[in-house]
Amino acid sequence: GKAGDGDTAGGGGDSKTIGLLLPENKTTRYETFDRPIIEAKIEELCGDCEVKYNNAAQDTETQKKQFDALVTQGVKVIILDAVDYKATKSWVQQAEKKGVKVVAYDRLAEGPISAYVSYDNEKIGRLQGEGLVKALGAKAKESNVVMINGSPTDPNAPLFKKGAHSVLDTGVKKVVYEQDIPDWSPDEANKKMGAAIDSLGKNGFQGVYSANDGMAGGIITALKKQGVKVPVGGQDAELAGLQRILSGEQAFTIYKQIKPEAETTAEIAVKLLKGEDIASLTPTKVTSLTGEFKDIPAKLYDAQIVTKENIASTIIADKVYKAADICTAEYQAACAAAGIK
Amino acid sequence: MSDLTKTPAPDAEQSAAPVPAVDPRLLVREEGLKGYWTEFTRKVRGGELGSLPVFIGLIVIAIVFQSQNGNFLSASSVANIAVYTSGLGIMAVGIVFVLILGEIDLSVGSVAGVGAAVWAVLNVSNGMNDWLAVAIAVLSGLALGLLHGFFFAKIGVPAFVVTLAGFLGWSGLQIWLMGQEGSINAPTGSVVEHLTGYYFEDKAAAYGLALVAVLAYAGSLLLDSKRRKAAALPARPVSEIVLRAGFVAVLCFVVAYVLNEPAGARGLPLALVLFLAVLVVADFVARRTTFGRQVFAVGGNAEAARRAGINVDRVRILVFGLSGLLAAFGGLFVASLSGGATKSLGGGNTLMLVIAAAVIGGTSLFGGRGKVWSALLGMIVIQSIQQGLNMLGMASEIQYMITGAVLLAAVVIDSVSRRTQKTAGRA
Amino acid sequence: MSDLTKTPAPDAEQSAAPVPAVDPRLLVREEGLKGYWTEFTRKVRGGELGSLPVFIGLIVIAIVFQSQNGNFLSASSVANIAVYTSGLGIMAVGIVFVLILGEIDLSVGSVAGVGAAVWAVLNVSNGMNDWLAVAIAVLSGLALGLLHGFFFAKIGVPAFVVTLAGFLGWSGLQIWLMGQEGSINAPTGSVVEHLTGYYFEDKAAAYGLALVAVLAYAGSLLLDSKRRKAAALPARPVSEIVLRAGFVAVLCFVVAYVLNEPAGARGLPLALVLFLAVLVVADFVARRTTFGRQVFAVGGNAEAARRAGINVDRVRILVFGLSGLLAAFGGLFVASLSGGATKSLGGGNTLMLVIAAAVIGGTSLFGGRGKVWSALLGMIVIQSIQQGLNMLGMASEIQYMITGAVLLAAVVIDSVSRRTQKTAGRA
Amino acid sequence: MIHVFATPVLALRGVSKRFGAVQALTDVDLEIHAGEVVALVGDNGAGKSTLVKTISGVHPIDEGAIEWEGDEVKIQRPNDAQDLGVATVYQDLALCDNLDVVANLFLGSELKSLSVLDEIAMEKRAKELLDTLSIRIPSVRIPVAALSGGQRQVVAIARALIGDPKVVILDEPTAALGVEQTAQVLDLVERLRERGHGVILISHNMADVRAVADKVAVLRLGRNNGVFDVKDTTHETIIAAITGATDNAVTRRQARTATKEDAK
Amino acid sequence: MIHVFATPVLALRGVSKRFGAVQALTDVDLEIHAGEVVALVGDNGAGKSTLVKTISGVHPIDEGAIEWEGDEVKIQRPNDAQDLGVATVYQDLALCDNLDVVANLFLGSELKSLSVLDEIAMEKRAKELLDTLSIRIPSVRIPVAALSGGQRQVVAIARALIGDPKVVILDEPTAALGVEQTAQVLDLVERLRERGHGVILISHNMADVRAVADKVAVLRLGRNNGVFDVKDTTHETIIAAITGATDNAVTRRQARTATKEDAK
Ligand SMILES: Nc1ncnc2c1ncn2[C@@H]1O[C@H](COP(=O)(O)OP(=O)(O)OP(=O)(O)O)[C@@H](O)[C@H]1O
Ligand SMILES: Nc1ncnc2c1ncn2[C@@H]1O[C@H](COP(=O)(O)OP(=O)(O)OP(=O)(O)O)[C@@H](O)[C@H]1O
Ligand SMILES: [Mg+2]
Ligand SMILES: [Mg+2]
Repeated sequence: GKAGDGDTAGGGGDSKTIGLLLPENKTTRYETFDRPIIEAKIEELCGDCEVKYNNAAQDTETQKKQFDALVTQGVKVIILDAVDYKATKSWVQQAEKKGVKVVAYDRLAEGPISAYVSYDNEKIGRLQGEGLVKALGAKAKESNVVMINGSPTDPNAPLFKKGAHSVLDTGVKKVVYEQDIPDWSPDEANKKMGAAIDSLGKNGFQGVYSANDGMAGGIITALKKQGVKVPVGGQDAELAGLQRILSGEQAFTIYKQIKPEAETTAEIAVKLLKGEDIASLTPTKVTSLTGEFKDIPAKLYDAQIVTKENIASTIIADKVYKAADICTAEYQAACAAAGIK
Repeated sequence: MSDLTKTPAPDAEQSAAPVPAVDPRLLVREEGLKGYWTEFTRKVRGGELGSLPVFIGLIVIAIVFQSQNGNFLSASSVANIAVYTSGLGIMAVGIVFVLILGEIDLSVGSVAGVGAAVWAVLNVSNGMNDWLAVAIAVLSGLALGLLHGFFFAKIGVPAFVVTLAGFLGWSGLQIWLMGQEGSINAPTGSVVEHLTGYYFEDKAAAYGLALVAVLAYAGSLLLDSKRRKAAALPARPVSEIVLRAGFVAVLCFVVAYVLNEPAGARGLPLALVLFLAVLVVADFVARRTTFGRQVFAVGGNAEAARRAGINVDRVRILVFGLSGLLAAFGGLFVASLSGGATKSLGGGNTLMLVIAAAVIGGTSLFGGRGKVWSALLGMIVIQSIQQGLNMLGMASEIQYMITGAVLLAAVVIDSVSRRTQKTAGRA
Repeated sequence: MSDLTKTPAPDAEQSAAPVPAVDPRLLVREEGLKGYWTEFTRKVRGGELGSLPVFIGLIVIAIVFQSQNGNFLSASSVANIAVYTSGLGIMAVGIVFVLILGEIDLSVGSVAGVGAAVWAVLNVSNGMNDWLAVAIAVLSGLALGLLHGFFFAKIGVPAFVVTLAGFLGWSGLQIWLMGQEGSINAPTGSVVEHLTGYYFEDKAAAYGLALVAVLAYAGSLLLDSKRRKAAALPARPVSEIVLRAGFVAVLCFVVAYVLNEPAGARGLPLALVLFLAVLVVADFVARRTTFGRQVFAVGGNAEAARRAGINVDRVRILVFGLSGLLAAFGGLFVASLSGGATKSLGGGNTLMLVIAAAVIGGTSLFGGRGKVWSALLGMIVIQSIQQGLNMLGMASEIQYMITGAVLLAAVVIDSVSRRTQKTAGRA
Repeated sequence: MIHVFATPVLALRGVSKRFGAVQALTDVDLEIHAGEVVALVGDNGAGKSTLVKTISGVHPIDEGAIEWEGDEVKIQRPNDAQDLGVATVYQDLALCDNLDVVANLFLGSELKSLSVLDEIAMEKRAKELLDTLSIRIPSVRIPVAALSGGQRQVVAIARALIGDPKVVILDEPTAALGVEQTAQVLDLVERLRERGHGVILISHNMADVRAVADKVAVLRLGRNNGVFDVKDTTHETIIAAITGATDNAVTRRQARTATKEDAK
Repeated sequence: MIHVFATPVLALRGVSKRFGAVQALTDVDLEIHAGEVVALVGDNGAGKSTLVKTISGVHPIDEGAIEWEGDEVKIQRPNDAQDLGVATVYQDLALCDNLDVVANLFLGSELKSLSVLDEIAMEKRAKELLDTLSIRIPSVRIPVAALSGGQRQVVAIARALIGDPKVVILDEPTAALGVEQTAQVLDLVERLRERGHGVILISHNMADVRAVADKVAVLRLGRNNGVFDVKDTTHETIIAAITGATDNAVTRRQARTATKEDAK
């Protein structure tokens, strides 16, 4: 009978817990970087705070359930990296009614959120485009490009795609082949690339845009098999991608400094929890993507293009990976050449 | 011709010694509670446990998670589990019918996605009336289901292949329908938002429903028993009816209490009411109508059913239609839960969970055996596990492993008991 | 006891009129090509088409895509299709066995993922020897499969539930094994890279393999025919053997030619050789060994098999073990294609495509009927469609819809013909 | 035996049926009149069951015609045959193993009250039916999978008596039955005849055939091999028609046992 | 009939078996000696098939003991029974419908050469076997699903003759057989006896039972109801033991038909 004695949503009960919801578990970053950094920072700022973490494995409905579970437990601040930034409107509205504050992390979740910390996904797309144009060098204007985009069901993929198009549509001759890859699947990307080569011929294109590093792996395998050597760019600065960059197979990746982003978010969350002002941490204001919610306090970071030349000054310097992680036996020589120790 | 056997032939008076109606080898149950208990223990020993293992599993799950996180059995958590159970549970009801038919429907997730997309495009993007859009969405699910049924029954393509093609094709259709939008939000106050968002806050609702359920259950048992006695057939003793009704009453009122009373309770969720309504109707159809009987017959032995003059094709088409309809309806629940229709709605593990619910609940994958209520039981198990793990905030890969392990454990008890039955030659 | 029937009883000489060995109602085929043709037309009319519909479907697919994109049948495209077919095809071989057993294995994708992860972690992260790491990866697949088999056969949990639990649990394990890394690259020149990356560039390889295949096929047919004649049993006429061998020869040499000769040709892909080797061995096991016979028997009627003294549990465990082993092996091919192991390897539609291949190729989902070669045929159909659509650069949602439609179409012909058979009482 | 000169209720004219490479029936003729019991006999695999299945719509015929009360009819599905008034007990019984005895008995013709299944009426009626056939079944709510061979057979026979068929076809109805049940079924056949139904009875038991049949139609290797009037035909003639020879295992066995008896 | 005083090959002592709420067998005793044919008879549902299945390991017994050549043995699985030397033809045949005749015949004891199935040897042997049983089957490469009832039954009987059993159990082996095939099977039973095998024969056909059996064991409602020596027992006694009454449908039918004959 006395089931709900752990007092819940009603009062200010659980004022020491911060919820952290991340969207997926199949790429490196979220579980490897975002989560530990945020947890560590919260621990540092608020010793007796607890972080409740959940990963939605790329499923909106699952994330909603996780969100509800946090609200049910009386969590007052939720850091939300939305699987689907649009779908969150009603969740955030309901949470707001219960006095739960939501910090949109990495993706601008729709709804009355309290703060937003991120990289601008469309801008990242633009960076990717620029990276590819740069890698093509002087011939860029005469080059045909293949675009391998992210998942058609992932609401973030169109943003990358849009940004990249805005650069490539003018920066190169033509996008001769373009495909969305369900689930960002590397082997699917491999097949699409193989088909593209078969269809366009080995000389039918001069560069490949890949929406992330995982797919770039599959794409490069397909290219190598046919003996095609053209610049390929990805995103995420995954270890495997960095190694390919070192060995010259991949031209660049996009590096988002996760640490500052994550730490700022943690700070904001703690401040919100303690009821402090966050204005100092959120210099800008943004409007939600549908335009419905305006003046959201925000902090936007800039991403960077990483090539062989600046791995040492970015990834290594920021301690994302240790030189030893990257420079396994196979890549020792390349590391040396790139000045990574 | 019936008179042939009813009125004995002229010389029948010679057959003076009529065969006793009851076989002397049948172990008859004693009257009263004692008989109930001996029969119960005999059944347990013989491995005929019915839904008992799943019930026990559920209790174990509840105890374990409650001990880990005191909020697991809180009003709001229980209400959430009920709501989550409803959407996928409705899909699982359709699957139960398909499984009883001895077939499988892999397209439920995609059809749910199409249903949600149709609703969203009509209602939100084109401003159609709420109810009309919902009706069209559900009917489009029916249409897709009937199409599957047609290809399966009339053309003879294995249901697995038809619905696999549907699984791929309709998820393409869903993405295409959604067009440019990654997702379309359910407008505030819309029918779809209410599907999982509305709660009957009046306490009378939950208690009233519980009362009606118990009365209806007890009443039907009593009526049946009375009619059987009148027809001189063996009937359930009153003691058993009281026991059963009492059990149902405790269950219903405890749930109603948890939904109504504790702090943070929001009352009876509309979603649960709808799901229960679907269950009751579906159960009635399965057990008390000719159509239901035909579904079981076709699932048990399609050729025998055909020879008995059953229109096997019609039964098959209708069952797949039903499955499509319920999938689309369930899809609207999922949309309501996610905040709106998305391109990935119904993807991921939806299909697996829906089928798993039916199977965990005790419906056979090989046709001819199953209960509509297994959709409820199985889905509660699954959603409780997920809710519990979500509340504990475990790493997602560990969640996967635990879910897998618990799924297995939930069915192992059942399987072991059935194995006992099998060596006793009854399965 | 066998003498009981062999040496007739003392008074057997009385039974002077021995029953004719051949039933007079059996329509015997005339000798020679003409007989072959009449039997063929009779079979076509009677709906016994075997693999013919799928062959025709494949030809239609080739013609359609070639007309849309002149490179579809180019050397490199054909080689790519062959390579793509190999990885998933190997998994499909395992599934064929499971389907013949009358069961299903939902875990193949996840087991493939675990296999790849095990290899990557051992070989790349821990620097273990290539071959050893590959062997351990494949064996871990075997172990997982045996575990499924154990729970299914010994504990009696339905295979669907066991492998569903595996599907969830092992994909968690896969993510956990991969640990920090989203993906781990296959080192240049490693065994796994070669799996799909290596081509026998020497033209002799492709032609030689074709020759060996044709000779082996014709030889086994001839030997069989000779032995049957020696035993006074009806045997295939030489004309038919020539015809069959000729057909196989044309097929093999055309493929070898396309792989070797045109511009851009890179020779015979290692992946194809490995896949063919798996097929030949698996086909031999299925058709020519006691184990294969037992698998069919258990799939046809497990109780009858048990009464015949077959160790049903053992057969089931081994088949699931085989399926796990082949899944892990196939997973290494997929890893090779993706450039390395990833956390998402084996997810998505992998499972669906693998099962679809087996079914399209003509293996029944209801057990007891199927051919190992259906894995090859079905997977070629699927990969050809995908390759064709990819080359046309169609939007992925349209691709989904077309794939669904073509899948359906590929099986419709087959189903219609089987329906004819069914009304003729043979299915 | 009444109306022998009237139009037959059911007549087959030159019916042929092929399964793949097996020509199961060739040019078979058969006539059944109302109030007549025709026994269909023949060796194993002669095509008796196949013939019955063509009449009851399980397998449509390839060639030939089926006439019902003088008119040619098309029987494509079991439904067609049932609509005409043919009830069949199949050799392979064709019961739904998962359903209980009551559900099997009324499958396809359930009793309903207010369009809801009336289980109680069905159960009552089922008990009565089974009692007239002298069978003991532990419980009519047991799935038929749990029944003994004979119990299943009786359930199948009882099935055919629900509804009001004009022609009843019994394919080896007594094969699995005990002596008492066999006697009951033979009684039943006679009652059917008395009420003017046509009956086709397939049996390998010549004693039973001679006891109840009016005519015996012999099939051999899928072809007609004579129709005999039971009254004026000897046992030996029929056996010879069935086996196609006067010297067969049956006569040999008889001769042998006779010799042994003599020797004693 | 030889060795009647020797230890029985197979003996059941107080065997009981329950299915759920049905007590199928209660305290049943049975003895089979080498070179002896024991007929097991009883009404439908008396428990004959159940008894046979407990011996052959399909259903393990609940209580009681099984003795093999004097020693108590545990029979838990069909394998155990086969290892002892029991071959069984089940009433429900238990063939794999999807496999062809040859594969079914040799299932579980395939002929091999170099551990590869020797299809040709098996096919040849299959033809010989079927010929001795006088059955015509269109092709031994046809799946058994396509066979007639009698053809399937013969395949099942032939199966039991492969290997070298000491006790052969035949559960209604002639139920679906034609006159000629029945005669062959009865011959076969006699040959088995002559070679010193023990045979349990279940049949509802008293003529067949009396023709080949040495002893008749009667089961009634799952209990022993007497063991009779065939030679010195009348038909009526056995029927009465089976039906449990001297006034039963059989005698009534006889009386009735006799009256009718008289009337004519
Ligand atoms: N579905 C089928 N496919 C192929 N052949 C078949 C099929 N059904 C029956 N046959 C063949 O047709 C012939 C006739 O079979 P049918 O069952 O009619 O014999 P029957 O006279 O009833 O024999 P029995 O007395 O043994 O029951 C047999 O040789 C059988 O093998
Ligand atoms: N698996 C089972 N589950 C429940 N009851 C069973 C099962 N098998 C048999 N029975 C019951 O046990 C009793 C004996 O059946 P059994 O098959 O042994 O009879 P039988 O003597 O062989 O009859 P028949 O002559 O009809 O073949 C029957 O009443 C039957 O309903
Ligand atoms: Mg027959
Ligand atoms: Mg029996």
